[in-house]
Amino acid sequence: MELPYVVVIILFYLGIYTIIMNKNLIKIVVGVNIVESSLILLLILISFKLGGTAPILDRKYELVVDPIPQALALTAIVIGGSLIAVMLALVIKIYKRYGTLNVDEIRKLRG
Amino acid sequence: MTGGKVVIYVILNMLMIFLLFTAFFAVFTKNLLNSIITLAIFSAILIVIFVILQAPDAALAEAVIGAGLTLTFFVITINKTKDWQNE
Amino acid sequence: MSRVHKIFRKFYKIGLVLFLAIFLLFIFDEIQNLDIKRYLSEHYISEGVQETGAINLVTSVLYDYRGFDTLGEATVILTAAATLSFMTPIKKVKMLGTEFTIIIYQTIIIIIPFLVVLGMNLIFFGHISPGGGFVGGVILAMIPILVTINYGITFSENKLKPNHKSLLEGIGAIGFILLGLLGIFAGSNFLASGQANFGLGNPGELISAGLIPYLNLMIGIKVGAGLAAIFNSLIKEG
Amino acid sequence: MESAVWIILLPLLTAFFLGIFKLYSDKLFYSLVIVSMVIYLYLLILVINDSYPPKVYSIGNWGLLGINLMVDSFSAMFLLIIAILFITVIIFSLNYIKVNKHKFIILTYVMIAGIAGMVLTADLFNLYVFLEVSSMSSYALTAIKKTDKSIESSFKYLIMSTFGSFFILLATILTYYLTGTLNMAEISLEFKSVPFMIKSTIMFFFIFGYGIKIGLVPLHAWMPDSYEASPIPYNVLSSGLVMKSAIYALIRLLYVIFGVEFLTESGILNIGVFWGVLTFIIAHTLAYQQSNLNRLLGYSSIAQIGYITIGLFLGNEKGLIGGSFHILNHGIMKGTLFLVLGIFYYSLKADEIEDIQGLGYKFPVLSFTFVVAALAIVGLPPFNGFISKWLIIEAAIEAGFFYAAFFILVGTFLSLTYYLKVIIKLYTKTEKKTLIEKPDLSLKLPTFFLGSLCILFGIVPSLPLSLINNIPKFLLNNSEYIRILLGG
Repeated sequence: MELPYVVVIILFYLGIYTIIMNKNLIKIVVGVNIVESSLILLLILISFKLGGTAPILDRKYELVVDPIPQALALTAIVIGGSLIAVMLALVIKIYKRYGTLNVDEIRKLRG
Repeated sequence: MTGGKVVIYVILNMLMIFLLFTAFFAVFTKNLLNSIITLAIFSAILIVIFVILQAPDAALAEAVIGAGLTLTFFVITINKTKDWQNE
Repeated sequence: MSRVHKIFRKFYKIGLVLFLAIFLLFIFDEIQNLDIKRYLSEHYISEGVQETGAINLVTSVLYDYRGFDTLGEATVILTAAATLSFMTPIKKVKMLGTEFTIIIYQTIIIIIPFLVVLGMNLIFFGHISPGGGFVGGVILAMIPILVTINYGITFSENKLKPNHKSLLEGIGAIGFILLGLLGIFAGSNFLASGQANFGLGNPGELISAGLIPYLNLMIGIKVGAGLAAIFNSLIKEG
Repeated sequence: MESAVWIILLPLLTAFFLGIFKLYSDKLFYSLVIVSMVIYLYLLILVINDSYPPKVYSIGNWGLLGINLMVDSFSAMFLLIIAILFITVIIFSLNYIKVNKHKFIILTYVMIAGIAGMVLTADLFNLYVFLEVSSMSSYALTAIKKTDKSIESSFKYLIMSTFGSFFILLATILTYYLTGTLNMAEISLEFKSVPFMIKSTIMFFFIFGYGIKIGLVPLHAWMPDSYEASPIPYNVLSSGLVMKSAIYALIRLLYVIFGVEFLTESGILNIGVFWGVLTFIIAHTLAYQQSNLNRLLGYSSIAQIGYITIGLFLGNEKGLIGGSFHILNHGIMKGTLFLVLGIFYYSLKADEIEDIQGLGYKFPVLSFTFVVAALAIVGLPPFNGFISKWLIIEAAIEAGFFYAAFFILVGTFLSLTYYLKVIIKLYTKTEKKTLIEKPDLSLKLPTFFLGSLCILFGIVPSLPLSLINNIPKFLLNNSEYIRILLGG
């Protein structure tokens, strides 16, 4: 089970790199989305047990997957979704005011 | 492990690799519309991975909120900021 | 001079990211060989159905064991909707809609009833099958979104006025808290649906699991109205 | 012990009802605001009074299976700040805010509920959710004026704060993975068997995440812009509560989950103290060069957070008492300064240092309050700022950090310079200024109330200190806190 955790780390830091390095506002929000998805993937990986079944107990199962991280994942998805909605609303507002999406030009115009 | 289980885990690892490729392409492509469409593929693969990892609730939520609404908001933002031809 | 400065800033940032990456890489191969204890989730799995009456353990964790998180999360959606509503300008905004063909109009009219049934099913069967208040609410929010995209913002606005949306959102949120207070009136603590022996019924039936179906309904109304309001304010913004 | 839940529930319920009343009648809207404010004040006093033997309130009556709220003296002190600042800000902003007034009041209520949730909860993921609630409403409040600068600074604040939240969420997930539970008491018991390197890495992620929200020096880039662009009543709450709740959550995590022995052993206490010293030295020098008063007070807030970090990271009893008392004092002092500035801006649209020239003679009492609060924040003897700063200096010497004690004195003189610059500008003669609007009583009353508190807590410090003195009992040796939380 080593590869999925490595993928989570790479995705997390790819998103962090995009947020730090990128000049375009929408690319920054894409980076935020990628980091959000990698954390939710980590939550689901933690809840997985080899050979386990989904946490719906309509019958007696011998091995059931851990339900707590899935509940946390659901909360994290909804919080991340509403955060990105607010970010994109601000991006549209900034574009209407400054006419550009490039961070450096905005800093120059702001003066 | 029975034959069926091995096949699923091979598919899971392949999807993980595919996830990485779509993420790298979404970040490093110049045109914004391409990056948004690749983000849609990224979310779709993520949903399949959640189903394989026996997390139906998270898969449904990610499908509806992550792949559904978030990408609609991205497209609206792209639509309103005419800047997406040249990055 | 600024070119060297720019390169220095670039390497400083990449160095910061790599430095943090090493930390996480170190943790993960260390964590693999630790024996992790999961007594809390074992308890949820073994006694979850008897205590809360819900078959879907994720819903029982979300709405009964850790109901307070869901209240906090519903507040986050309400704040996002409030933020976006004061962002939109007062004056009329021309929507950048495209002219769809007749096929799209007809299919939307056919699809909408199925969306209603699907949304309601996901909300009410939340404690039996995967789904629940959030997912069902978002699918219900799809209906005003589809109408807005197809028939333009003015038509969808007078179909479901913004005031009605924020009213619905308020009703959903207050309903959730009042159901929580029901636990206090029944003598036990806030948001106590399993412990305050509301009728748990036998698991697997529609009317079972105490307050969870009604909490699901309240969250569904709130999320549906909230996200429809968010979508409309994002469209009108500009 | 019902009222612990009501402290979080009442603001939320009011915010939701206000959301509905906004659509129908203004009169109903304002009467509900006043009524809920009075009830909330009564509830807060009720909880603060019986906070000494800490009590646990479990949501949903699930005991250790669900989420627990815990009221001990550290959270009671924070509820005291909420009680003082929230009431004054709501009264002040009832007729200070002109644009989007309904939305402002609803979002302030939601932010107070988020901060009260962060302060009371004893559950790790619930702390993250309430952190998101309070941050989301502070992004909204930063952008509520819809000027170019406020939109742009709100976006920068949003990105930096989300960046911090990622690391906090990552650390929460790893803690759950290692211990299998989310209750703070059980985590600290399980953490005893976790190897040293992993524990210090998780601690580093928590500190890095919360460091951005607190605004320690290299991570404070978003702070001054957000002060300059957001409405002044929100600045009072932001510097008084939002920054403080982040450092409260960090201290609660470090002392309860990791325990003092691990903190000293891993050497994070020395790093914390050094970071605090670095923060206030740089913040003071930057504050000196500011011309905009809001930015000046913003940098001064970052500097005061540096003092509080030193106090709380010393690891001894006197340091905790001094740090918590400074949290209380700084909230009051900075609140007075911002409210006086608000009245100047309300009446003359003055927020640069040049604009307030000669206002000492036009508003004699207000300028006197400004001088009192400025001298208190610098730390001169008769006022409350001096007592808490003196406690921190004593604790620093006791804990052996002589360089920290010395630099605090240096910092006092640095802050004296730029506050004197403002005071002198206030009292230099200048030609007549036309008043745009006459500030009425409901603006002046909260300012005088906070100003009088500065003096009151300076002369009679035993009043709040009686509450603050038993904070270290539950933080230094966390076994007491854990015994109660586990239902002992």
